[in-house]
Amino acid sequence: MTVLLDLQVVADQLRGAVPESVPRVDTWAVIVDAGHLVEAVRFLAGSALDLSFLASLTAVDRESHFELVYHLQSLDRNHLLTLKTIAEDHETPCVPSLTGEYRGAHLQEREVFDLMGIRFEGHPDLRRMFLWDGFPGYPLRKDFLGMPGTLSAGLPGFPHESGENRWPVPGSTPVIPQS
Amino acid sequence: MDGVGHHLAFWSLAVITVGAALGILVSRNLIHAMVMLILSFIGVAGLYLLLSAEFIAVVQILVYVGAISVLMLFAILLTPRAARDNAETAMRYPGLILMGLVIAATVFVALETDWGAVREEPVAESARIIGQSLINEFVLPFEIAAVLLTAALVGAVALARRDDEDIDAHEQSLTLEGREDSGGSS
Amino acid sequence: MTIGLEHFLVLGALLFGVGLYVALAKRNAIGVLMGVELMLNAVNLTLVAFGRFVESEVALSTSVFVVFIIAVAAAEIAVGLALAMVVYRNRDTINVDRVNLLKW
Amino acid sequence: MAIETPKRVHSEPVVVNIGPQHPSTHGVFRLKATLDGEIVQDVDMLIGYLHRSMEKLAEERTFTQNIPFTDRIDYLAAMSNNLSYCLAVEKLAGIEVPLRGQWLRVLFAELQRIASHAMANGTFVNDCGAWQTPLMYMFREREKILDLFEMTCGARLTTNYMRIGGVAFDPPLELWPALCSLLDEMPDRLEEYAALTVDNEIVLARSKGVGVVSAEAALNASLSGPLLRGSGVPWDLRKADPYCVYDQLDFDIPVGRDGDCYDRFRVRLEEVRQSVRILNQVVERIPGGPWQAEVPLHLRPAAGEAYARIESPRGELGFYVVSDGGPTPWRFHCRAPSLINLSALKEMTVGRSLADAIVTLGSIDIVVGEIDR
Amino acid sequence: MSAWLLAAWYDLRDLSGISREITEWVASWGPEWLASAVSGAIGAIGILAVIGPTLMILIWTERKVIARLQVRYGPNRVGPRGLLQPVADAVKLILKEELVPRAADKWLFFLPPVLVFIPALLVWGVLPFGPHMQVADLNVGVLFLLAVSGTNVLAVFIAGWASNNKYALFGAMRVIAMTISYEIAMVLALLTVVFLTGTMSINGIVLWQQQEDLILIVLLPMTALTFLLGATAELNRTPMDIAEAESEIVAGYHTEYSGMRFGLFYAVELANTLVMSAFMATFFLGGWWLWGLDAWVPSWIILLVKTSLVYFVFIWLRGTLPRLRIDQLMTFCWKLLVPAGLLFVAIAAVERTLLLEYAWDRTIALPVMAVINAAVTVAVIGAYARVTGAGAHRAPAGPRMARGRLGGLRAARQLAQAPSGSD
Repeated sequence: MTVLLDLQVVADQLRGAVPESVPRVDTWAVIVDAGHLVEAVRFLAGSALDLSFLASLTAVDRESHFELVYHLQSLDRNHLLTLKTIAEDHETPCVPSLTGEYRGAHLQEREVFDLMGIRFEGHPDLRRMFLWDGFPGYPLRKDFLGMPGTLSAGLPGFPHESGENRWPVPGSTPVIPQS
Repeated sequence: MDGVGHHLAFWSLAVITVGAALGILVSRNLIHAMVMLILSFIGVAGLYLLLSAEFIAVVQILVYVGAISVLMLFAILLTPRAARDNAETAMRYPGLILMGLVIAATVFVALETDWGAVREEPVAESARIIGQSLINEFVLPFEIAAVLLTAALVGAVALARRDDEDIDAHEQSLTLEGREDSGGSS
Repeated sequence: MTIGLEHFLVLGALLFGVGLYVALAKRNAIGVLMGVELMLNAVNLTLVAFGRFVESEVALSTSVFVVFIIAVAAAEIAVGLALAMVVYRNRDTINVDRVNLLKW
Repeated sequence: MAIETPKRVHSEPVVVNIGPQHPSTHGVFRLKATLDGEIVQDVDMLIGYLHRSMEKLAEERTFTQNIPFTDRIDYLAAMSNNLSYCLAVEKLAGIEVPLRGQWLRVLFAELQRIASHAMANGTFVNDCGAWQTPLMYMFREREKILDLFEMTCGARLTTNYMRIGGVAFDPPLELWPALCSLLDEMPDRLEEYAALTVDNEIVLARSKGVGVVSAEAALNASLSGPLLRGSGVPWDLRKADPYCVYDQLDFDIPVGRDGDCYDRFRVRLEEVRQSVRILNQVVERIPGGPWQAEVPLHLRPAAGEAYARIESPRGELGFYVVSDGGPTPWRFHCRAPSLINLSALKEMTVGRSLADAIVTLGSIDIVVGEIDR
Repeated sequence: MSAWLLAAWYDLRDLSGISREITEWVASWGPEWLASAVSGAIGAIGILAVIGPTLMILIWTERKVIARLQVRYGPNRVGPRGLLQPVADAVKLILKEELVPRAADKWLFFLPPVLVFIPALLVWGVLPFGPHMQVADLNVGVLFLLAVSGTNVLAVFIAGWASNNKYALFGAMRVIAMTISYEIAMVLALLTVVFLTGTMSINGIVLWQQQEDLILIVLLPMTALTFLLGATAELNRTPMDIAEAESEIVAGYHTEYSGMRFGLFYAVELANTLVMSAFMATFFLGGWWLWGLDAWVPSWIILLVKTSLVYFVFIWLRGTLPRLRIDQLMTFCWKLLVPAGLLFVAIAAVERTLLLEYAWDRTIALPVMAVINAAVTVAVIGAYARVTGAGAHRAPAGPRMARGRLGGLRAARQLAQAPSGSD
């Protein structure tokens, strides 16, 4: 059975190895400062914790900032750690890339870049992956587009579009973004 | 050889052969020229059949159409696209004059010479006779041809083999000097 | 009119002439080889025609010559194409008028 | 000719697009291969032809409404996707699944694994150049499994069977005899496949030593599933992080030796055998009782997040679901094994021939629906 | 057999009677050239009449047999038992638009479907359907077969080049490399046969088998195998269909061909397969001859049955085996088939000399030779298998079982060091 690492213990170890790398710990994850992310991950992947398997990498749009969520797994010791990094700038978020540490981050970071618009510093090949080059905006952001008549918020049209050549939406008013 | 069939065969094959040869001459595309050459080879094979030289005809198809032209097509593919045109050099007009002279002289000789006794019936069973004369009267040339073929094979392999040092040196020189204009494009 | 030796000889002369022109005037090394092949074919045709129409001591000795010529032509074409490849590799062209160095 | 002559390059590399319409990309997957003769110098994958923006759409639907989306992520293993998503939401909302529901989930997930591996192995041998025959043989069992699915939930591919808190229906009574007869004949069938393929000289020549990825590289590239196990890493979430009732079941994890295409093929073949073992135990031991917990239709889990993963046929299939306390997920992310398994594609194919690249791609067993989502 | 029955034109056992009757009748009133033209026309029409319907049946047979091999039904909707499926296919192909890629070499693009058809028809001319049923009994028949079937490669090459498609070009390159190599193996195989029988006439080879009262596959198993494999390569059929490898280069040289042009390629592929089966049957299975049965049963039916047998082998191979890679095919050809071919040429020369010069008792000599040749064949193949490390007994071990050793690299290393018989 995979053990979820005690976040506080990991945070203390991280603070010992990489000073000022962990500003806080929330209920689910250790939150690492973006500036110290690579060092912190290098420490975590090392022999002390053996979190050498990047199980999943994704990002969450928290409207004011982005959260990058890393699930790190140790196969030999069978424990799992959720790591988070905050990208403060909501317009042009940028975090260091983990491709140097994990080859597996390559495609996942491209995916996050493509859909969330988060730049990864040091990624060797940061291109759009699913969407075509020149696609306007980043669709997984909360402020991208709202589908009319549905439950969640969003922009009524593509950000660059002027009012008249929007997608025609019969008989419905665009949902105003709430914040 | 005075039957209708013979006339028909000879004239159509002659037109195919010479026409295809002229096609090589005028064609600007090397691959088209190659196809014309193959057609010409096939025409010549037909003429051999007309001359009752079945064995030679089949060998013509086997060697020229089956092997040599394929080899040439392969060589064309191995060269770059830019080198696949079939343009002429400055030798065009001297070549034309020389061609006219040679044809005229040969035709004159061919028509004016008395070729002696003319055989009406062809020699039958050409393959067997050729085989026998190859290993009886012509056994020395036969062996020499074998040696020549082997030497050619080895030579071709040795020439076309590509040493790794060669590539490196060559690519270095390319990057230093830049690539020469290979002339012509398609 | 019967189709006789002369017909084939004239045909061979025409073929030889065209081949000569192609071999002389074409710029591409492979084109030149095509011309050479045409000339060889013309000669072969003439030889076979002689063998068909003219009595000889050894039956079909001309055909034996033709077989030799075809064999040598095959060898020649292999070496010729290999040469063309080498020239291309070293000079980056197979234009015969650009291969004007006797040494490299 | 479409081949461009680059200025200073002496030998001309040829760029060949394998896909998006190509017999062996199993979908609209485009592999841009730069070839020197037949040797692959570089590969670049251009994907997204099947991108349906599932993750965005899911943010607009309630938690329950999202289950059909998961069917369409990996349309060859819909049950696994259902299961993984439901596990994530249950983790998020703290829902306990009744015992029979858990056993039924294992039953259908394992059936799905057999069906998916049959497809994977069939198309793999197809990519080696066989003329459809292995595929047709393996489709035979897949058909029967799909019939079982149809019996249970009315659909064959997009099953939409798992529910948050259990499964949608108790299977009909006629499922059990059909399942038992399938399980009875499976060992024979597997022997037949093995006899036809595993020591076939041509299959060996084509796949042994091709597309090798070492254990270190596989771990570093986050590979999972048969790829990781084919490289010799004994890692299976059913054992390592058991969900449902896998900890009560007796089965083995096959592990490859060299990490080549052949090993992946053999690992999949062996996993089918292990799945049959599991299914036999399920048929014997499945308890009665309810199969679904009482879950409100408009589920509103408290704000929070959950990451649940299962061992899908293709590897670690995880769903990361974030709730803000509303009726819809705030974030819905699928950790797609097909996509991440492609991380090592370049290392596996460069320097070998085009034919090997095709075989390697076949052995990765991609599903484009899952890559693109 | 009464002589009058054999000579009569309605004797089904020897359909050449019809041709002879008609030709003689034409010669009785018309000029000589007309008679020979009519005789040629009869042969051509006869061959076309054989090929046309046979192709239709073949398409159906191939699909049906492959379907059976693949546990499915195959065509069963159009006509009784799907027999009209080929007709429906043909109608579909004819009605389909024939696309020409814009960048294709227009002139050359038209050529290959025609070019590929001519040799496919020509080779039928030297196939003996019976003792007299042969359009042209060339005394260089074997060479003719090789020469004409070898020209296929040109058509295929031009098709690949003219389509201006990279897949097609790859197919063309592959087909040239492979066909030239395998043609050498095939030439050596036929050379062995010619050495042993002492004739290049194809009918002569059948007559030799009749005279010696044995079929050549018994005497020359390796040669027969080489011929079969060479034919497979020449026909681009699995396991050597790298020229149109579906999973790699889509359809190879005929990727860009659609409509009836593709139909021609497809028909020629089948016709060539059929004719190669027929030649395989003629060279190695005795052709129209079958230990005296040919006096009772029409000889062409005997040939047809033997051809169907060989054809079934081709279908069987296609339905069973995956494809080899081009380097493996080349290795196989140049390291096994060609050296073995040379060896058997020498063996055949020695055996022929022994038979002729020393006039050994054939009832003893031929079985002894068959045994020796079979032994050499087994030895050669065994040696090749040993060198390349092939062999069913050397199938690699299956996967290991983790058995509780779950984990990452450390566990992987432990598992790798564990005794291999752990499962």
